[in-house]
Amino acid sequence: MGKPIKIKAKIKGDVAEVKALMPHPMESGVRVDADTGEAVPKHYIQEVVCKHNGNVVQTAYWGTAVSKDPYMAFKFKGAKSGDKLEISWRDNTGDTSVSEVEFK
Amino acid sequence: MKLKLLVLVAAMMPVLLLTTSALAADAEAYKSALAIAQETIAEAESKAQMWTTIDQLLEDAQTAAASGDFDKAVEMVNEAKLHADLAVATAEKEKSIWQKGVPK
Amino acid sequence: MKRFLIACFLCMAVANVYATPEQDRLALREFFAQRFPDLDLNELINGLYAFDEGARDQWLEMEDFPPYEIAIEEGEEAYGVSFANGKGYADCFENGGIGIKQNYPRFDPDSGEIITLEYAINQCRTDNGEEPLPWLTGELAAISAYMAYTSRGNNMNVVIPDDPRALAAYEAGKEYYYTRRGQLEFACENCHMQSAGSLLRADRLSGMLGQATHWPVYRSKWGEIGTLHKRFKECNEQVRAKSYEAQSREYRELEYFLSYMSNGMELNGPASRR
Amino acid sequence: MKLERRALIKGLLTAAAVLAVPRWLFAARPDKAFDAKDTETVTSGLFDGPVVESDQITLKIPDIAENGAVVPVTVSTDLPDVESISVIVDNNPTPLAAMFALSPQSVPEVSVRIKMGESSMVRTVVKSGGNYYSTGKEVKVTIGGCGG
Repeated sequence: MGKPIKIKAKIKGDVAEVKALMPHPMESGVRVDADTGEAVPKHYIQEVVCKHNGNVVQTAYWGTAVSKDPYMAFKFKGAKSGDKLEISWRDNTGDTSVSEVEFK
Repeated sequence: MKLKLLVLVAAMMPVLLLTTSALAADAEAYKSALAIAQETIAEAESKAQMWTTIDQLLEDAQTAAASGDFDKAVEMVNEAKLHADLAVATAEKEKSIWQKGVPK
Repeated sequence: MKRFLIACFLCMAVANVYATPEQDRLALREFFAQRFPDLDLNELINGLYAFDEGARDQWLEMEDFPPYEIAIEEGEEAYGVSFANGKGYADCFENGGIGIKQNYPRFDPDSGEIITLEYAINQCRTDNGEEPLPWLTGELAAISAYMAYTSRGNNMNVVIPDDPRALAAYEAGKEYYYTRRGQLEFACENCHMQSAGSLLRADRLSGMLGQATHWPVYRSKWGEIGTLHKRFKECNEQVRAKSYEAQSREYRELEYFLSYMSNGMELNGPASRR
Repeated sequence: MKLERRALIKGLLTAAAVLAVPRWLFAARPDKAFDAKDTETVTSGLFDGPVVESDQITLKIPDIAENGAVVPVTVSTDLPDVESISVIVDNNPTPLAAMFALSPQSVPEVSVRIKMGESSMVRTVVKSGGNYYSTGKEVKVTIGGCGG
């Protein structure tokens, strides 16, 4: 189980603004460990699913070029106070993490 | 090949003649050069003026000595001493002038 | 009365030879005010971003959801965990450790040592029978980040008490800052005063004033949160001077001096940097 | 020079589009496009139609990246019915950095922070109403993001 996702979600007018920060090493497989001199194996998030009250509003597919501790922001319509927002990711090792917040 | 060796020896001749330590570039020569260098290095250390280059040079010297290349080992140690000499010189110069940079 | 007058005389005589820390601080502010007449000096707490608009925009974008928020959260959690003896960090610090970073480093009259915040955190651990944490990154840096976060908005308030040992520590830190060292023969001053705001290869150099307000820092270059002493080590090695151990006497004295120079400036740690 | 290159890539995109049939559906991660080593392979595999430049897309990315390890990117567009937004960095070892599959609920504006190994053309491709639109920007990187 990966570390929890930090989510900031707010509603402005009829648009929900979501920002998420996901603690994750995002190793590209290119970096060389300074101590061992060996390449650090690939370890990166491949897919991030965002659900509003259980419905998928956005899916992000990522390669190795997304920065360490990834940040993502997106917007969608139709959310109101009390609605739930769930964000989950899956990485190339099969590890996952899920976090949920409620719109205020 | 032989010619190369000859040229190399010829090129080394002045060095061999000029530097007494190199005359006997063996384990003993390395040891005594190291002892001399270490004295200066200790002085640099005590004056808070060590360079990162010095440890590296000593390490290289040790590697060379371990492989029997005492000429190179002595050369590296002497280089380390030179760096320590310069570091000590900086320390002495700075003692009297560092205050000049302080805004008054 | 007579004694008082003599004391005053002595004071003035001494002041003529050695500047007091307060005179140093005011002279440093004047230095920056003259070098950057159009700059609000308080902006210097943001380091290089005070000088570089393009970099500043990217930094502000990072601040939207800065990567150090992870460290603050981890630090808060670690801070709340009790030691084996039932005590916790909050028992070691005034006000439970909340909003106190502006007072560090401080001079400890009992031991004569300069106590930095990180030093105090590990002291708290060892006093309670726990193993000390590694100094440069990880849990200690995260706890420091959390404590810094609770101190945001307070003004740096480092005190140099009337004790010759405290003043000597300050003077040693000052000498360290202004002394050229390493194969490249650079003093901290050469980069962060004379060349503050200019480019060194691809790096824009921060100014000395405000340099101590925003630690620990999540450096993109490091990819993690790290302490001020990690940066000290890096700076020294960049000029090819052998660095000291984190929390060595030398670096604690340096931090004491550097922090005093930022007195009166707003704490804004932890921070993110390139 | 720059123009030539752009024209070339555009040509390649068009050529690829003529040949292309839909290779991967967006319901799953287009792994092959993410593994592709050059932009042409990414686009020919990912987009089943011609990609045309559009001024209705805003690609917000710094001209000079502070640090290649963390380059903030925001893509927004006025185009209607946006199905996906992709971010492609030509000179990265694998150019496709991210692809966002949107829903009818989405407002087409996404932000992400990416790594760049060196200075490069960064482009974004938006799928809108079944068609592909793109815009790009040269980004200068002074400290590469591949070292860590």
